[in-house]
Amino acid sequence: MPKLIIDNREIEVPEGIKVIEAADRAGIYIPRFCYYAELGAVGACRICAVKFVDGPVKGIEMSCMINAQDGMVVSTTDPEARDFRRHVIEWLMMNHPHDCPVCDEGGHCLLQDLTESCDHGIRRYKGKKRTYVDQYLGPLIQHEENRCIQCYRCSRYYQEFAGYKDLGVMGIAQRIYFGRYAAGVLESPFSGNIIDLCPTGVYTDKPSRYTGRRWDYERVPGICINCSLGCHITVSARYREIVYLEGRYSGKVNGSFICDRGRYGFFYANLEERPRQGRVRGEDVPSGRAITMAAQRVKEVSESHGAAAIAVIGSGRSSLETIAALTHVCKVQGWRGPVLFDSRVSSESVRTAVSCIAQELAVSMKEIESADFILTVGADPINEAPMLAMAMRQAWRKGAGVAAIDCRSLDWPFQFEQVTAAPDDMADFLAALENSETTVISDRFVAQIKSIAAKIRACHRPVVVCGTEITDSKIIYGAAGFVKAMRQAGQEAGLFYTLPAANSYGAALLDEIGETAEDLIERIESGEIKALVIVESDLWDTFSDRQRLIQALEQLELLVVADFMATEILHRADIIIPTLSIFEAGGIYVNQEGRAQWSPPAYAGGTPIKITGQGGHPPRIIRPDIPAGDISPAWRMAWWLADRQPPASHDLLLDWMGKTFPVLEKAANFTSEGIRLYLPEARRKTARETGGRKIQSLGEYLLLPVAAVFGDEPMAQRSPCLEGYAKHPEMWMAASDARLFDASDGDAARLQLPYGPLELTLRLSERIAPGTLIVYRCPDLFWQQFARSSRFIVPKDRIRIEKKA
Amino acid sequence: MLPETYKSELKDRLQKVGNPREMVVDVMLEVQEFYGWFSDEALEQAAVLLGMSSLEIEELATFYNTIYRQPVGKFVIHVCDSVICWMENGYGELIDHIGKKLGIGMGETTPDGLFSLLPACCIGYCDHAPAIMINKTVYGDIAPAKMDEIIETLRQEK
Amino acid sequence: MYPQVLLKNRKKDRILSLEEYREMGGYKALHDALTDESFHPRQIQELLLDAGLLGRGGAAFPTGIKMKTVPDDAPHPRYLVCNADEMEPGTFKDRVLILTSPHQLIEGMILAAYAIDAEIAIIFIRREYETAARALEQEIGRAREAGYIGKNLFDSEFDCDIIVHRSAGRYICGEGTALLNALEGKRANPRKPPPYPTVKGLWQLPTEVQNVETLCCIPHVLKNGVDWFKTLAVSKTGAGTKVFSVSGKVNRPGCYELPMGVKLSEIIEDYAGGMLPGSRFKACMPGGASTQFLPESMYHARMDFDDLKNAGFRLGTGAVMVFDHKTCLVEATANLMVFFARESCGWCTPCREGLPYILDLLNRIEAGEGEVEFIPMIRQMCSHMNYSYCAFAPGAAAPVESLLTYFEGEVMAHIENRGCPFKIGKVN
Amino acid sequence: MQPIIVIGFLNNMKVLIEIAYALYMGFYTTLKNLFRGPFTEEYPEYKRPLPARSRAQIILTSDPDGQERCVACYLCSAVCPVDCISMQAAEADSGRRYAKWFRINFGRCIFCGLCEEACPTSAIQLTPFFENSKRDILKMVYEKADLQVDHCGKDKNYNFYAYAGIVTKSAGKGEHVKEEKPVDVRTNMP
Repeated sequence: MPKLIIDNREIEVPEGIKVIEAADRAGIYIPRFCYYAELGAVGACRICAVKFVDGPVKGIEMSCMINAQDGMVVSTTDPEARDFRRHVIEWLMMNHPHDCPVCDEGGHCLLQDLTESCDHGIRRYKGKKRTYVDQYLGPLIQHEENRCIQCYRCSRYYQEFAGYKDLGVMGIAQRIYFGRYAAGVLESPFSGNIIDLCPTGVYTDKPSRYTGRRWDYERVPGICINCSLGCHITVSARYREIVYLEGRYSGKVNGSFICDRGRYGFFYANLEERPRQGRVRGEDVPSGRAITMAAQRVKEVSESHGAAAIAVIGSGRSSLETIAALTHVCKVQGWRGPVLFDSRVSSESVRTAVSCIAQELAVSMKEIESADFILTVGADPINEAPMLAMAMRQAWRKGAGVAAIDCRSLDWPFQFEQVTAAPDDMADFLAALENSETTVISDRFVAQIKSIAAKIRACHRPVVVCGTEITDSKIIYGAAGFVKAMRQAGQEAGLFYTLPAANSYGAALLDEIGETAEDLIERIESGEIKALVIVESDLWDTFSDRQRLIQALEQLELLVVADFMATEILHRADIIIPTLSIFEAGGIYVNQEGRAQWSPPAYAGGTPIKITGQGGHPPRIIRPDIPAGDISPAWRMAWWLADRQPPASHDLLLDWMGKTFPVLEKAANFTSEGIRLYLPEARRKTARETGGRKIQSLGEYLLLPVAAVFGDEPMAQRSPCLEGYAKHPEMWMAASDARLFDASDGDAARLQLPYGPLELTLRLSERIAPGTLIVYRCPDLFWQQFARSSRFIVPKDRIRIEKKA
Repeated sequence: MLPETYKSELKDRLQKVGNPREMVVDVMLEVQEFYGWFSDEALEQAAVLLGMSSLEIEELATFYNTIYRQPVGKFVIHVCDSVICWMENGYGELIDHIGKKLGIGMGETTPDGLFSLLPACCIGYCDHAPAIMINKTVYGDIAPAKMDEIIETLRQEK
Repeated sequence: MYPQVLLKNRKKDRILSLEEYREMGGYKALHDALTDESFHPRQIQELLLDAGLLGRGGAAFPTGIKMKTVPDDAPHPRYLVCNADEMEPGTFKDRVLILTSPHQLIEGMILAAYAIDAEIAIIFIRREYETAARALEQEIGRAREAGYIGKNLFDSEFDCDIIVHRSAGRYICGEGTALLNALEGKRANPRKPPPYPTVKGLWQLPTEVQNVETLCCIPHVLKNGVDWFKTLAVSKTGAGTKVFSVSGKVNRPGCYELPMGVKLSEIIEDYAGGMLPGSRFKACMPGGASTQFLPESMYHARMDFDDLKNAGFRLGTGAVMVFDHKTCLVEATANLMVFFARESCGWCTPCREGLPYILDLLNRIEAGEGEVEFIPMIRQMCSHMNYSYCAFAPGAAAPVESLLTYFEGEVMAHIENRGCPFKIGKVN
Repeated sequence: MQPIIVIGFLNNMKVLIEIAYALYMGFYTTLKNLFRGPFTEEYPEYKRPLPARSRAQIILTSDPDGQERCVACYLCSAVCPVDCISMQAAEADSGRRYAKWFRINFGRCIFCGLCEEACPTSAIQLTPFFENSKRDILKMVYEKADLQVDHCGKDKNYNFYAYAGIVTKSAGKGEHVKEEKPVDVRTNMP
């Protein structure tokens, strides 16, 4: 551990870190532009110059290029170093435009800050300023190249870190230009990070363009809930709406960056169509009144049909508080539920995954970056949990091998080896990898599996990433078994599941019954259930059989829907109760690793000024309250629905949760890294054969609707700026299968399904498993006519291909 | 479009090298030779051949100065403007003379598409200053009369 | 007349053929080194170190030491790169050397490759030297046929192949580490050692980059011995000969092979035919555009790496550019800055933005818009160029700094007269 | 006489003269004004012209070319010590950034002039007009239309968009003051 002195402060730092980082640790900020902790040091901007007064290095050097060594004496305030830094800023400002007042970076601009702090006040350069023509980079990022100071952060991040090849650096000398080959939408789903990275206003956030200044925002450290990873974000709110999300550093989860789905997936919270007051049989009422009326109606049903005639549906997008409250209320009232999963398969998969993962097996996303081999089984990170793909890429950059067992045509920003396996075969492949027992798999794959098995065995820190969407509990259990076996063999193996929703893990922790929406619908059909309370669930979109759902809903005496989004089912409710979004209520979300993280509220709630002022200035009324400021979080509502009093504060709620649910014992004391929650041994399940019907013959195809990075997740789906990013209805088919239909890429496919035809564009790939049809979920596709996550068999004669014109 | 024979020959060469990037400058120069300049089409073809993105090629094409990303004439006259040639007596007049003779300024191409005039940094013939390079041939000790002669010869050649 | 080594048997307008080269003892050193079983490749390194052979590309780093930094257990393949990307204004010795005797370079390369056990040797040549590149390709073919290049040379276990790589043209490609990036098909931004190219160079494998002239010296050192090589020089610490490319206001510009340490006055008067009629010596750049101006007081200086270094100058590539009393040095320096500003790779700030800034100030002085405070501004910026990423910017600052040191009067005259004295007729 | 006594006498004399002078001046002033007419200015009938730099009523001025000057940069609202300025910036079709709405609550304004000092475009300016009182507090809340004027105010020349380098309908890249033509990365020039 080298010991060095920086500005008279002695500090001991780990071996191999740069002086600039050592200074950071000592609380001394050295100016920087090109240096960025996660991108590393390249020494391009020269602003981090400091004077090495004594020790192994002497004189002015760049603090980002020199490793901290024993005996160094560093001065950041040396006059010579300061003069050099002042010159660097002067050079950078030679061509920087005079447009700070209209630049969105103004107020949190690193260049602005360092120009001030490095003492460059008066412009001496008499020449003209260089200008550039800007490019259209899509609806998310605004380009203003004039402001560029050529720190190379964007191109280094985009190409080296993220692995995409459509943004980079062109030209030479004073002509250096950062942009695309031709104007157009950036291809990377991680492009938004260049906004955070850019030290000045070259790339600014387009959806929040000109919305405000950083100092006016209400900013809190939040957690992203657009997938199960729980990346750390900073939330900015102003005038009662969320304006901007950005990545926030987390040494355990996401590092510094986030994906575009997370960055732009928040607009549901601002939408005008959001329920902002209660509604009882078509009449607007205050939200508290709607709750009282609902409680009364529920009580009536309970009195006439018994408590068991009332059922509650929740979902993995609710906070842990809400799920706990619903669970508790159902238990004490004798209601059914809460049902937290839509289909039997998804419930089974998620619950198996949560039951398999244990503290010693789980790896954090950041730890994946130091894995030396990654095996994925039925997981498509880029679509299911985008930032996981980034973490895997970092591991790959450090030399880790990546292999995937999957039936999809995977497209990841790094090299990997795919074993194309039908969902039914994945478990066998996994077993073959584990036991070198290759008799169970087709001869074609034996060599490939053997070589992957050998590679995994040779590694120290392999990680198995297992999906829960297209896999069954046998595979999920198998993945855990494989990891355990490797650990027994002395490898530091890790296990990583991806889950369908932000709080699927929390739902599985508290869900002891394991009932699903499918079970409930059956009970409604049989007349057992008369009243249904749906809390923050998109049953309409997620339930696979819509016709059946509609009929079931019609049989109900009472349908209460509580949500913060205007879901389709909300409009069918007898009573609508608005709830608060995570940004208004805050909430605990447990990510796929078992890490429970608290996201505090960003603002107090209420209708945005943009809506109350109808775009113009806010109305000139003096009123004591906030418009629509009376909405309560779903967890409070749960108690009121049962005519009971909720804990008086959030702290008391946490206390109560810890006492009531043994599994949440640790909930009362949170740390910034969150707390880790795992199922106790007693509640762990053992493997059992589940899953749908296997494909019987060549004449049958397994249709799998799968996640897509954009256009699928229910919240991000509502962001207007992401509309163009959703896929068009496509059906992917194995190239070998396509020959049976004499079909080619781009043809129109028509599937005759029980409730009508489904029109899709046919896409072919060699890497799709034969007998499998992959459909990426997207808003234009009414896929609810077949099962989500479940297996849906389509006979060959139900598939018709029309040649493209 | 590039001839198929070239494409297949190049594929063979690419297979021999470890990383296609090694060949990127050679391919750019060869494709440019075929198209006369490194047009967008040339660039995109090169990108496909090398398995790189258009931007990755552009990053390099805009870096080097003998990759012409804008149309040039059949004969590209690179006039050395570095210190030794510049210091020669009559250098200014020579430059004016060439410009007048061709009727174009630096960076421009004659309307007949024959000549382009570009400044160049020292081309390494300081012992024969002032020197110019036309395509790949260097001419030294240039004086207005000699320049006229060269231009006329090239005009005949076209 | 001093002894000629590298340019011996220089033919007018043609290259020395393989036969001619062999006749004059060519490839003997290679043959001896590879066939003598008691001779270890490492001995070449020792010999070159003892001979005091310094890199002739400008940096004057001892060749033997550079070779020694390739670790014994370093991975293979290893590379030897010959840097023939000679783009420094005023320098043309490599072109002359290649066009005099390509086989001398080829032999030197194979020997250098043998010394570090490199299998692949690459000649990185600038596009303007197409004639030289073609000649090299042709002669490499002949050498291959003759068994000097290829597998198991002279029945040893040593393989070596030579490839000619043409650059698409940028001065920065001549910087050793930028050249490696260029060879890898990346933008030719320099790399910052450590790791040094000899440890992790081309494709992260050991790579040695040497200048054409350095490589050409190697066979002669091996053939004639260390002491002979040392005695070639006329200065105390120098060794060998130096090929000076003389240009500018002299009667006979051209390449002259002279002993290391020969006097500048001797080069100009005895070899380059003296100053042009009507011209008086005013200043000279001893080693290309990135070296300081030698003022008249240095007219009799010894042209040797150490001697010049002790006097505060750099010999660089030995490209002697002679300026006469009628040339405005402010304008000449501005011309050099135009070159440096547009050839900057754009990687680091001082070089990308600082050089155009200095150029702007010089242009203003030349145009008569100069202010007295420009001089300290330029001085300070030039001194800051030392903290840029590679050696490019300090090199670019060298002529400007020496202009302000030795010709401050001329600069002041521009400022005081509000214009260039050479243009408004105040001089002559 | 002893010198000390002389000095003492002189000192006493000085005091006496001072007293007499003070008495004289006092009576003189009184007497002088005794016969003059009343000096009160009849306000509001008579309004004394105030210096141009007096700090009162705030306005939003226009550019010399008549366009809206305020770019809604939020600096005035940031610097305002009483938080009486609020606005929402937006982008106009012309490419200019402007205030979609802009509000000053004069019920709170203390006319400190910091907003004017902070304004990078000379848009917000204080004027000598001070007669601004209302019975209804909500009427003290001025919207953009109430604040805008069609002249440049005190700064007759400055036009932010002539320097900013931002593409607007009036100028493209490289067409502003002291700007080079836009860089062409594909140029053949070295």
